[in-house]
Amino acid sequence: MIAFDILLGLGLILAASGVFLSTHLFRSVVLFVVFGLLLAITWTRLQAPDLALAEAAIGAGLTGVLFLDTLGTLRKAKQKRRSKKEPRP
Amino acid sequence: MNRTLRIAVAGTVALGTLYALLVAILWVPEIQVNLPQQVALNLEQSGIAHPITAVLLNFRSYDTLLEIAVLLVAVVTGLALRERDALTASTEQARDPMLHALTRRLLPLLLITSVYILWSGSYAPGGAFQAGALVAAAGVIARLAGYDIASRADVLLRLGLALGFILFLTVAVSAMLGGRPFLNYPEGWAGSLIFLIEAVLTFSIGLTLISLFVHAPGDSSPRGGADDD
Amino acid sequence: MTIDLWYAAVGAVIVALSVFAFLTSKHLMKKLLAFNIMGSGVFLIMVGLPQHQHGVDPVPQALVLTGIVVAVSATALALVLLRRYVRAGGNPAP
Amino acid sequence: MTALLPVFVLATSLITAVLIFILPERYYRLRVSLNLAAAVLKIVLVAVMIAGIANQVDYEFRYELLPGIDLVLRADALSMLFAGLSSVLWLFTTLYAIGYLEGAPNRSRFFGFFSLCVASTMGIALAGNLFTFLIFFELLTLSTYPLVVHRGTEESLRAGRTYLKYTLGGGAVLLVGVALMYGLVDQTGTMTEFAETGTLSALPSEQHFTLAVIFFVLIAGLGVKAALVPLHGWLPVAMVAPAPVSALLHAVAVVKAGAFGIVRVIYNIYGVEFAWQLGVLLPLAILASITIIWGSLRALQQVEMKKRLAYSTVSQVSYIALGACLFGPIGTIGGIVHLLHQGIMKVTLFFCAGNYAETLGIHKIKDLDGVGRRMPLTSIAFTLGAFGMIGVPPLAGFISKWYLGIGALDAGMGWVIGVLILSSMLNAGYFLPIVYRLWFKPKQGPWPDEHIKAARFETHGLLLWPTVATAVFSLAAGLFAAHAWSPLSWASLIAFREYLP
Amino acid sequence: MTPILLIIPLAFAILTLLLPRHWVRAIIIPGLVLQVGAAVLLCMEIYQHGPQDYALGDWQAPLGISLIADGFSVTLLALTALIAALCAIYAQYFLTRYPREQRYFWPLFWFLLAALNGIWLAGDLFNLYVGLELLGLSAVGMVALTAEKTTLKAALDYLYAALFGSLAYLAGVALLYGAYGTLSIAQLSDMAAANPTTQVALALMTVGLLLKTAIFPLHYWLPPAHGGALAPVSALLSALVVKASFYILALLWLDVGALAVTVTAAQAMGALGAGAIFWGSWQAFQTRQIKMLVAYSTVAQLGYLMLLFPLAIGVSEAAAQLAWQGTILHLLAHAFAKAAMFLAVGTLVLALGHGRINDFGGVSQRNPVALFAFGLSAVSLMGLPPSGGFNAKWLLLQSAIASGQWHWFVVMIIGGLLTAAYVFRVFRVSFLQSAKHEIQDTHPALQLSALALALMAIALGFVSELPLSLMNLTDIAPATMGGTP
Repeated sequence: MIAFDILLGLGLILAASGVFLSTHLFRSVVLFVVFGLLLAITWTRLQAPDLALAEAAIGAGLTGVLFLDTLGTLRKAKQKRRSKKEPRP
Repeated sequence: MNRTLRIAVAGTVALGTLYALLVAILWVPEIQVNLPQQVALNLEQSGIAHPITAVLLNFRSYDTLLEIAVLLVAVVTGLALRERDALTASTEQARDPMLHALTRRLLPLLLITSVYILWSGSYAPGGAFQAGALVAAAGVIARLAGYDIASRADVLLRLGLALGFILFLTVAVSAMLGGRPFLNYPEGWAGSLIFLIEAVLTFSIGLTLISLFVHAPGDSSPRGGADDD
Repeated sequence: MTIDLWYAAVGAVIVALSVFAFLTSKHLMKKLLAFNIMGSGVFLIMVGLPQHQHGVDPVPQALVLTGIVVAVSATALALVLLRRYVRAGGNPAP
Repeated sequence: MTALLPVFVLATSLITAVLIFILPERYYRLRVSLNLAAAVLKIVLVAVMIAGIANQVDYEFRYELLPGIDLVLRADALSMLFAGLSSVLWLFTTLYAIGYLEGAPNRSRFFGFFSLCVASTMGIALAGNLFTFLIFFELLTLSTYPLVVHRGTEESLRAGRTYLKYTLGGGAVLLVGVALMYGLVDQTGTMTEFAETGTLSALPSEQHFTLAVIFFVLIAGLGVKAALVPLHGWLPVAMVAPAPVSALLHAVAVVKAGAFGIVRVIYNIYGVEFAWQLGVLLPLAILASITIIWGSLRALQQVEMKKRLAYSTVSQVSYIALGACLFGPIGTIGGIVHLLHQGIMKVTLFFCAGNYAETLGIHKIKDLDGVGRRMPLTSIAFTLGAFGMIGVPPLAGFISKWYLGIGALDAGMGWVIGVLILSSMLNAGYFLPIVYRLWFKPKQGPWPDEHIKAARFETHGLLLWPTVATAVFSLAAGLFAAHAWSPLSWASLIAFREYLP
Repeated sequence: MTPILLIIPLAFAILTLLLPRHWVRAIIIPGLVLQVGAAVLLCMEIYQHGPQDYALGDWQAPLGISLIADGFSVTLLALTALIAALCAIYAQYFLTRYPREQRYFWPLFWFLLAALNGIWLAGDLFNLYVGLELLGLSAVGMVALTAEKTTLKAALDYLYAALFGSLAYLAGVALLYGAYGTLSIAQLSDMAAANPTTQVALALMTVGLLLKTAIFPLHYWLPPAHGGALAPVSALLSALVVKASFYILALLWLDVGALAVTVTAAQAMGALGAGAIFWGSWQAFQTRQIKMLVAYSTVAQLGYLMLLFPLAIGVSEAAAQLAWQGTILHLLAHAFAKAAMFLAVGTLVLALGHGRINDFGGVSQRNPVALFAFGLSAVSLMGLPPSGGFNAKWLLLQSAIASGQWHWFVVMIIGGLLTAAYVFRVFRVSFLQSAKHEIQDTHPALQLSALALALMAIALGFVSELPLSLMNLTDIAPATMGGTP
């Protein structure tokens, strides 16, 4: 199972780098959720099923949704700013 | 700051951190205190069979109390920053029949799972936080489907948010009234009290996380709640 | 090397990466992602390092559980601030 | 009770300050009565203490501020000399200020800080150790700044900035000196107490170099307020302040605080004998002499009345430092008595300058022609003060210079006589033309800006009478120098105690 | 007795969150009285019976968490209660103009107090982490209350710094737990040795805490946050919040990791402090906004706290003792003075309707009490006698002399002059006669609460013995709390 652990660890690192290197925020957030799911698996490898559950539900799930939702707001605000060139009063 | 300079500085700091952490991890001295053993020895006395729940809600319950306070602070700030004149909810989402149907099937499932996770927390992995997160997930999905939950910031919502904390604090303080230390559970009651606290916490945590999502400024808030008391 | 130590080392790498990302990225969302991932790295060290010496340890696991909840509260608060800031006309990537 | 008397003396002006700050601007009468009552009460208290000191009563108040460091208020002969001077001059200056500032804005603030300033001066007088002295020395800086900038014009704000640069810098240097004294020399906390003849001579000779360095650090800190050249730059600039403030700064509070501090350091910390052995007195004496000459030379060049008086102060205050450096009882007497004499004479001169400016709008010396007829009493007072400064017998200034000269011969520093003579000639050089203009030149055209018409008196009574009173004092101090309660006798008492062992 | 000080603020946080508005107004004062009373009682108890170790939930450390009430912590508890009380009285009147913010100010205020009290009493490293997060989030929440664009940005920067800082701290905690298997401060200070893991852990925690304490050059977030928040919030942040992370820093360097820190590292910390003093003062001298001036002054004054490390590490016992005492006094005096200054400045800005220093003319006539409060607190900040600030500076100077560290001596002397340079900018202008704008009257309670705090800063100069003698009570029992020097 050592090989699996090495792969998982590298996967975590890769996912994290992906989050940082990606130029698209949306892709970053998706990779962040992937990272969270990988981390959930990692916690089971560390015999911490509670953490696996929490990571899946909170870390990846809820945080991911919050990020995605915010992304929508940001995009709309950007569009709005572009459509109305003049500054808001 | 110049971009290359910035990267150089950040790279140096990051590499330094990496080196230091690896040194610290690989040359870690031999541990002297065996805390897991102590947990195991005192597990029976704690009234909870699952060691992590025992640590969270009995041995180190003070941490958890403050942690709930952190959640509350976050949501209070969230409520404070609500926009009064926020745009109404995007109604198309609510009319989406697919989402609506899916939500109707998914919601009960999530809620039942959360109850199960809460229940299992006393002897197996699970507990208030995970269950609360599931409740929140249910709430978020319902919200996305257009159900109007927790959008009003009246006193009931605030009570709901604070309920878990209130109960926790009350139990903790009542110990002092009985002459026992703060955060102590009465003999033999620990298990049931902890379960009760966890159940209420699940509700409050769920509501808190939903509120943080629902009341976040932006297009998703249907209308700003009034501040009337 | 036990798997616990391995994951602790992975945690160290993730922390270092996040530090780099936190310092270089301009977008406030990106910084927040870096914060979350850095938290995960710290949590890995927190659980992996003691477990490497004396097996499964419920104490750090409980601490990490607390840490995860604190992190999500902080993230949610940061996002609320960020949204409000952007809607007030602020630039999320200064 | 004897322990609390010094505290009461301090409290009279401190509490007055607080009450005046609280009192709204419009309560004119209450404020005036409060001021005067406090001033009179203070004189009474000081008189009681002076009588006590003469009978060897010990007044000491002690309060532990920090572990091993006490706030000490103690009355000894030297402190009563300064306290007596301040309390008497406070009364006259207050009276004068009431007249001077009639109808001006911000009087509540002015008199509040005025009282605070006197409280600090009293604290300096009564300080029983170096630490306490430092506290009140800094407090004096803080309480005089608002007085200097009181008018709120750009010019006064600029002057205030210069004033602060010098005094806060000096305060910092003094802090360094005092801190070094406590940290390096005085581990027991007893050597920094002001004691007659000082206590440092007991220290081993390895420490002598350190002691000499600390001496000059202390003098540098004190020298800013005492306006020793080259640290005198703030004084002429601070002339923009209202006349009572100038009188206070120059005659009583600030420059005297510096000079008094120098006397304290030499006599009560180092001990004049030990300081002489260390060889630190000669450089200081030379510096003081340079200041005396330099100040007089600069005064000669000034065309503005107050500026000329300011440079005269620079010169005259250094007589005190010079006297303190002359090893021997006569020189000591000369220095100490000048502390008092210069105060009375200089306050008179500033009052007169203020009267000319307030009554006739005269600021420049060239406009003074023929004023003697229009304002005879003021001009007589001015003449008395000027002659005193020059050192014409039997006025107060003559006594100081006489003792300084004899003291210098005693100490084997004959060159000081030369300095004194030169200085007196220069004094005459810049004062006599003014006196000549006052009395012997005819009036040329109308007065520049006549505020107060001649009525029953030549000017406002509250401006006139304090001036006359201080002039009379300066005359009396010289005439009755041999009397048992004269400043001279008191200074002799101090010197006697200093050289007793 | 000890946990009462946690229960009161937590309970009032909930009450102020739930109760209707007029009730909230009514219970603030009783809450403050309770809090101050409890703090004073605890002080007296510690003074009489010595330090206490309170095992929460009856679980002894390291399994459970204990609260440690020693001389240092009860002094800080009393300080917190006092300053919070006056800030709260001020806020009650100040916030009448901000009805919306008022609703959420009070819960955050009480949570902030709970976090502070929790940190002063903490006996457990991880508990400190949770306390720091609670403190950070409630502080950020208070900064963000007005929800303007600039304050939101300031709050965001503050939040990011706080989060990053506490994560760095947490990483250190993780390493220490991995190395020693315990989180109890008392146990760790007995066990921690000079090995790489401990040193890396300390370094990480130090960086995190320096960021949270806003020590130069990691201070970038402080001026906008402290300068942009509402006046009572700024006062609380500058007076108390930044001190919390400094407290932990001092605990780590002088107690937990006393064997692992080196003299070189301590000197480096001092260098940061010197940098803070010079840079902060210079910025304060440059800025045009009065609140920014006060905020930069905080940056500068925090530098003095950092001098504790070089002055107390690797020197004689006597010098270390002096440094320690001076630092405590400085912490107290700065807390009082800076709270007073922010409140006074808040009043002046309210009266003038703007914060431009150059247009402050005439303010001395309409708001003399506020200006006077500003002046008194400035006296303490400049380290001029008689004040707490002067006594603190004196002790620090004596400590530098005793250990022969002349460079720190010079830094402190110059620092005092620099402080005077920027503080007198305000006075200078306030003496100008002409008022360029209309100046409003302000509620006397606003001016008086500022004055009360300023008077405390001055009074501290006369009662310094009190905290110093309390401070000496550190050793709880043999083998628990390692002797703080």
